Amino acid sequence: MYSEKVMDHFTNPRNMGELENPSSVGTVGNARCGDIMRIYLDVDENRVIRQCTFKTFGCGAAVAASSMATELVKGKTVEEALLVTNKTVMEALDGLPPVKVHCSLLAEEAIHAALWDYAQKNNLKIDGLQKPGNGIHEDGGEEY
Amino acid sequence: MYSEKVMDHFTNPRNMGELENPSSVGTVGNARCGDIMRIYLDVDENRVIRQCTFKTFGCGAAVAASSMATELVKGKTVEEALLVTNKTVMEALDGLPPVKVHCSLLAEEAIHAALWDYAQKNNLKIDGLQKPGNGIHEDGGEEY
Amino acid sequence: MDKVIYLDNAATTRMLPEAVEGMIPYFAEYYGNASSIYRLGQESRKAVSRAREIIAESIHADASEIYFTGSGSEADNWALIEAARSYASKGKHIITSAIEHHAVLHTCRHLEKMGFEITYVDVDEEGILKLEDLRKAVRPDTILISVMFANNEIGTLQPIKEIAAIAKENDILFHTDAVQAYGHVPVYVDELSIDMLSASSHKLKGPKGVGFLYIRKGVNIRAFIHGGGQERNRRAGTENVPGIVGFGIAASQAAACMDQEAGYVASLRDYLIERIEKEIPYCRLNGHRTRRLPGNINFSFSFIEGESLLIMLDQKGICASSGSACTSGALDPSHVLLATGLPHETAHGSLRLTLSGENTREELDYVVDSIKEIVGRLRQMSPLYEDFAKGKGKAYV
Amino acid sequence: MDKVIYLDNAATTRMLPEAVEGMIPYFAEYYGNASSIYRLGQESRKAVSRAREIIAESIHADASEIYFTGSGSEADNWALIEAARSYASKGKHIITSAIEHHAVLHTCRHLEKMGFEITYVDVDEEGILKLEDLRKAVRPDTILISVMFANNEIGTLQPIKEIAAIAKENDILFHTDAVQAYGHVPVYVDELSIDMLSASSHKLKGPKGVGFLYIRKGVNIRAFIHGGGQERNRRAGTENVPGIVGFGIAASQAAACMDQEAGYVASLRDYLIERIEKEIPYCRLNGHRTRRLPGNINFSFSFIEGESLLIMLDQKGICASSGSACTSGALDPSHVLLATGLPHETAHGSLRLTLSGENTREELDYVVDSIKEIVGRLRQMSPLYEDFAKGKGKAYV
Ligand SMILES: Cc1ncc(COP(=O)(O)O)c(C=O)c1O
Ligand SMILES: Cc1ncc(COP(=O)(O)O)c(C=O)c1O
Repeated sequence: MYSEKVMDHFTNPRNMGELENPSSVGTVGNARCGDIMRIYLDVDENRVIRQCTFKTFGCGAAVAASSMATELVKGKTVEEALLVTNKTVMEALDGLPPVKVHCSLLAEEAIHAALWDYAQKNNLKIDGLQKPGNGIHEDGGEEY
Repeated sequence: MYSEKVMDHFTNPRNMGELENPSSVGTVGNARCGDIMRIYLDVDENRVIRQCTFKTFGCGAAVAASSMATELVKGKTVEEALLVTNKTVMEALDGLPPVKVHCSLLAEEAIHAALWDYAQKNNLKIDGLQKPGNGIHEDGGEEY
Repeated sequence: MDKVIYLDNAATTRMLPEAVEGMIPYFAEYYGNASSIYRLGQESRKAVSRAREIIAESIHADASEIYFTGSGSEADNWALIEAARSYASKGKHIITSAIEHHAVLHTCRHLEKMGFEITYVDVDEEGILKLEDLRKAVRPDTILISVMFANNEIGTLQPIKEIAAIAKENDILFHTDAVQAYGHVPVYVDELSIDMLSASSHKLKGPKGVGFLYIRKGVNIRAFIHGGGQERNRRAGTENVPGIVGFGIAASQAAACMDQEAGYVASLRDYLIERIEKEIPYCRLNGHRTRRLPGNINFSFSFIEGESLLIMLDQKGICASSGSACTSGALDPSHVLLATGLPHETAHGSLRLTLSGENTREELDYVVDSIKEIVGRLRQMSPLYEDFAKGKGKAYV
Repeated sequence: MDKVIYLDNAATTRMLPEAVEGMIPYFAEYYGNASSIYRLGQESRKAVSRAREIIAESIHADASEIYFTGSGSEADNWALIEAARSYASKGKHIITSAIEHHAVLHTCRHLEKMGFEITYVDVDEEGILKLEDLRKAVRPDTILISVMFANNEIGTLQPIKEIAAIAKENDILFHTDAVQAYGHVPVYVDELSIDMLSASSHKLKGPKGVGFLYIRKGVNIRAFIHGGGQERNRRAGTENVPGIVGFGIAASQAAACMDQEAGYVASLRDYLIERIEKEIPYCRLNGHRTRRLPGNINFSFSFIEGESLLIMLDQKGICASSGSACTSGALDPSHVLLATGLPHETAHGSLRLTLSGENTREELDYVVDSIKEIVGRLRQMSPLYEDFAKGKGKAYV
């Protein structure tokens, strides 16, 4: 069901945990739907993401997507990080099953939420960044 | 599906064939329904059935019922023969499957038809003997 | 069991040993539920996918268009009942043929009770659907045409391409019951424009209790058995993994050997037909002489009744049937033979022999000799033959 | 496959070796169609009869009241849809419970679309049907009550006798989905006044792809799958002889060993429950503590999600599930847990372990240790647990 990459990131999640003094935090999803992702960012004065960690309540795909997302944004500037989309995450994970695509969307949103929090705290406007929604996505599910 | 007795009478039918100069003949059933029985009687002056033979177009049960019926009436008087019913035939065959019960009825009717023919030819009245019908019986079939 | 000569392959087949072997590990080793998350279940899921792909390929379909069922009958019921339900808003008229298997015919009767109107198109003397009648039967409210690919009793192959074309021209869904054809003759859904197709595993040396319904992408019919999300939400019930695996193996073997097997079996068939016609008087070959399944032979013998013939053949170790398997033992003469114009009396005396690649010419010689002897014996016993010999009846065939 | 500890016997079971052995001759040796006339077919017919008798006896029914199907789901669909159809003239109201399997619930949704009205009676916190609510739900136009014998997720046994009595008092047909109960606890149709009962072979070490519907004599429901005259005209389709034979053997073994097996399995169950409750904080046992299937354990663990737990258990060689088999992997939290009053967030974190007589105490010790470790790990990863630890959230259970 899951690719080897997904299983690897699920079994050995990268950057899991809380950051001591994060520059910002973003939390999306809700427990009713079975997925919550929280992203911590440590951004330096050049707007480079020095460290990015996560905590996730959710399925294997949700954990793997969070882990991969943190890897993908680490070292990037906040502007570059904004370009990390759910597609980027999916591809980096060698794909997700159709019913799990929403996990990659959630990862994208968690990053955006953390970036938004960073922008708010620092009174910045980041082009293309919007206020995060509630992170709930309906998904097709049934195939016919 | 069939008892050993039925199989025996089907495989080695007793009294099968046409009689040369029969005292009477009775034919019942019709080919549309898949069963025709013809009974030949040779009756002596004391009204004793000296010989009784059959020809049958029909299933295994029809053949066995015909064969058994001829055995049962042989040696009996015509009055006694009238008492050979489908139940007698069934019992003598150790039973028939529910969907095949009509074959024993047909055998009873074939005997009656031959007896009727004998009565007509000899201008007799045999108590309890009626003019034969067309021998078509509907049968329950479905069990519920 | 003594050795038998099995000539009832249209009723069911002896399983392919490779298919049995292939199933066994899925009973008690890879027994996981195919819908479960752990690796044991994934083994089952993979096995089901493989079978689905084999079968899809064998009819030139996509794997996502194959839905496993518990039988051919279930597939037929599903196709008809749910197509009727889904398209009822467009109309309530359905067209089928007069010689369908009961799985279709009795489902049609059921639909009639539910308010649908069914036209049963006639066939000619050889069992081929009258295309002109079909064309005339089409109405603006016709929502489904269901015509079998090959008949189970007389083996006649229908002009599926032409039938499908008529359906397509009129924007009507087309279903075919290919239970007898699949695995024996080429059946390609795209080339033939088939929208739905039913098949059953045990007719091609696979296990009993598994079949499939092909549903073309875009055909909007719903589940017939509701419940769990198996078969992409369209057929509930824990997947019969071993059954599906066995079906896949049988299907793959059938596809690989089809040409060779069909050629061999058809040559046996034609040999048997020739000998019977030459050596037994008052007989009639039912069905079309060439447009028929490679393994099907169906004869009517005047003056005798089918069941007696079958029991006597059984006593000689020959397994055969009269009409379809589920009507042998029943009282009604075959609706198929009646539809081809046979009178009732002769319809009662029919014999179906259906061959497989395991049969040999020597077996068939013994079979013809046996039939000859038995038909002779039964005619000696038959009052109809007596009348005929005395010039009082006719032979009908 | 590496050695696994299989704790998902409610999803499906490893087949009994004797049942596998018993089936094998019917694949390629006694392969005849059970409806055919020759002796080869009679072997099949006899085998089917034997199985039917074993099963009838096991539920105190008559053999003529057992109808084999292709799955438990088919049996459920049949019972509900055809009872609805047959009794529609009397009324269009049906009562069921809120915690039925999808084979019943989704069939009810289907019936709603067909114009029937369904009342879903609630259960209490332990999953037991509220009898008072059931009584109040009865109406003059109620034609059917369908309540499962035992729940597949939480194992709760329903007060079937009381439910059946309510049905009987009101002259309403009573169906029970006994798919989880049959073969594991005593299920007697006469003592309990059950009119119809569904069961599925693969839940008791029989083969997949076969089930049965018990229909009490006099209950007037028609065929669901139309076609040939099999199963006394009530369920068309060539008999799945090997499947039925395997089912019979499994049923016979289950009946013979029930007391002993249930006792052993229940002792394992209680041991496991005790250890988990003692050693893992913030957990809740779902379902009734004693009125539950001997092999069923269902826990919710706060702050974690079920699928992650299952994958990690799988990595340790433990097969388990979260909710029912066919919903694991799906996104919805269990409707059963929600019905017992669990909040959504906790319903996502449930674990079902279902035991068989093959499990051992040593295995379970390893399992508890593994769960403990994994739950700890997932809580470390969980933002909900972080909030809770900081006093910002609640544990829900
Ligand atoms: C309570 C219940 N009913 C019905 C079913 C359906 O049975 P099957 O999967 O054999 O169709 C199941 C199991 O999946 C079940 O647990
Ligand atoms: C043409 C045709 N359709 C449908 C069926 C039903 O298939 P099954 O018996 O597998 O349900 C059969 C065989 O019995 C058949 O020959």
